[in-house]
Amino acid sequence: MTDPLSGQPHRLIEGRSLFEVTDRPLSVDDLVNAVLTGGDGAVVTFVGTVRDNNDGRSVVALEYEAYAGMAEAEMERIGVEMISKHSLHNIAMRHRTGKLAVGEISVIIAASSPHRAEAFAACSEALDMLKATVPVWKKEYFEDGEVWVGQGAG
Amino acid sequence: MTDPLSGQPHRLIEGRSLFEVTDRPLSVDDLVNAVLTGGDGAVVTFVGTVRDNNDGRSVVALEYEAYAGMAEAEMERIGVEMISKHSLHNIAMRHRTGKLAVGEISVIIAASSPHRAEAFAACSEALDMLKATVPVWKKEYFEDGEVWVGQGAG
Amino acid sequence: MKVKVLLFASLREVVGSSQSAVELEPGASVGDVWARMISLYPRLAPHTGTVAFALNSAYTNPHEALHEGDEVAFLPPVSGG
Amino acid sequence: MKVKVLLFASLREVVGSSQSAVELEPGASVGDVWARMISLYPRLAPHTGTVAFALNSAYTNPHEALHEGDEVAFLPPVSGG
Repeated sequence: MTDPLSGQPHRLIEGRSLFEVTDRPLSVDDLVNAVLTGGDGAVVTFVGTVRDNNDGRSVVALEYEAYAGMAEAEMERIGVEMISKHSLHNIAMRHRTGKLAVGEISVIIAASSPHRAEAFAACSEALDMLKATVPVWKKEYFEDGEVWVGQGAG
Repeated sequence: MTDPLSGQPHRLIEGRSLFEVTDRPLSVDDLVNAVLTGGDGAVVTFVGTVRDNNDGRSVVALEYEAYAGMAEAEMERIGVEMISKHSLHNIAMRHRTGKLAVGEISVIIAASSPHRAEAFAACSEALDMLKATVPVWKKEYFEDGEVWVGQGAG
Repeated sequence: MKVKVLLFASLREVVGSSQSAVELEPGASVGDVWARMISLYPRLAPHTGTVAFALNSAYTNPHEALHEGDEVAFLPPVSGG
Repeated sequence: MKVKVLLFASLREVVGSSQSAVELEPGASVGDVWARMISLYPRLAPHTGTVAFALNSAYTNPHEALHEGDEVAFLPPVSGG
């Protein structure tokens, strides 16, 4: 995978891309290290976790399913747009799949920038775009059942 | 140390407070875990790192000195204000002291909130307040000298 | 021609499998594949209108023409984050 | 009465030590301690105007009256983050 901006290969962290879907637990430190270069002074991260409730109903676990290849391509497309729009140094996005317990991390976005405000804006906007277009699906598990979120007919 | 809002002891992480000055390396995952409770879905963090340059001059290292007890009390005061102003679930701030190499983390702020925008705003505002009032001092090391930042007469 | 079909989440559960293949006439479109899937699995029909289409890992529209070996995916409304 | 004095960063380097103690008349203020320090270490004088004062780990003003055992700290402009 190459960087659409520079034509250079993405910097890899332990052989992993900046835009990744994985069934392994996510580490914020990993992703911060992934976007840090010597010129950065600031990294902003958004960390999404599994809540114990939704719409007043008690949630015991979440399961995430992804179209992994397309999800990584979509995250990269969003990342490239954020870098160009917000003058970021770098951005990384990682989404977890599989069954997650309450409190576990489902998604991390990390943005490094010389301008702190831009990094905050990019993290927030990237999350909005991820929720809108990246092919990942969430199933909520309750004490007495389970449901795919927002897929009424299912 | 007790929580000025609830009168309850701060939740401790491995015996450490939510507002801490330490000479040990900082971990973003540690601080995210510190502010997470089951009801949270989102944590926003700001991570400050040592840049390899400042004002066009090449920086080889930074040294941070703190009035530790007062710095922790000031960070807690800021944190309590942020919780109340931005309806956060929780906030934690940790600042490192000692000599840091380029790329090392000097400060982390983590805010959890049911409302993402509030967590972003709280992180940014807490950093501004930290920079303005928390008694920590930074010395820049160059190839050919060193200087305390913003202490002209020194 | 033969194309690969991927289904996810609730669509996958309706069909009972995440992956299948269909044989189509040359010139068939992404929408034709969806019609074929509905004829095979009528319980997919209520998803028409909310399903999104992808061709070879990128969003596309139902009129897009297919070629031998293409990978077509049917996506329920996404809910990541 | 005796109070503890803390100095940080460039102020500490001027004095050569981060901690000392001074003997003062009862009723002396935080500003009096600073004046005493300048008399002992004239190279501190240029910092008047930028130095901030803390009493027992909280910001204070130079008029604040002291008590036996108080901890007074002189803070150059902070630069954390």
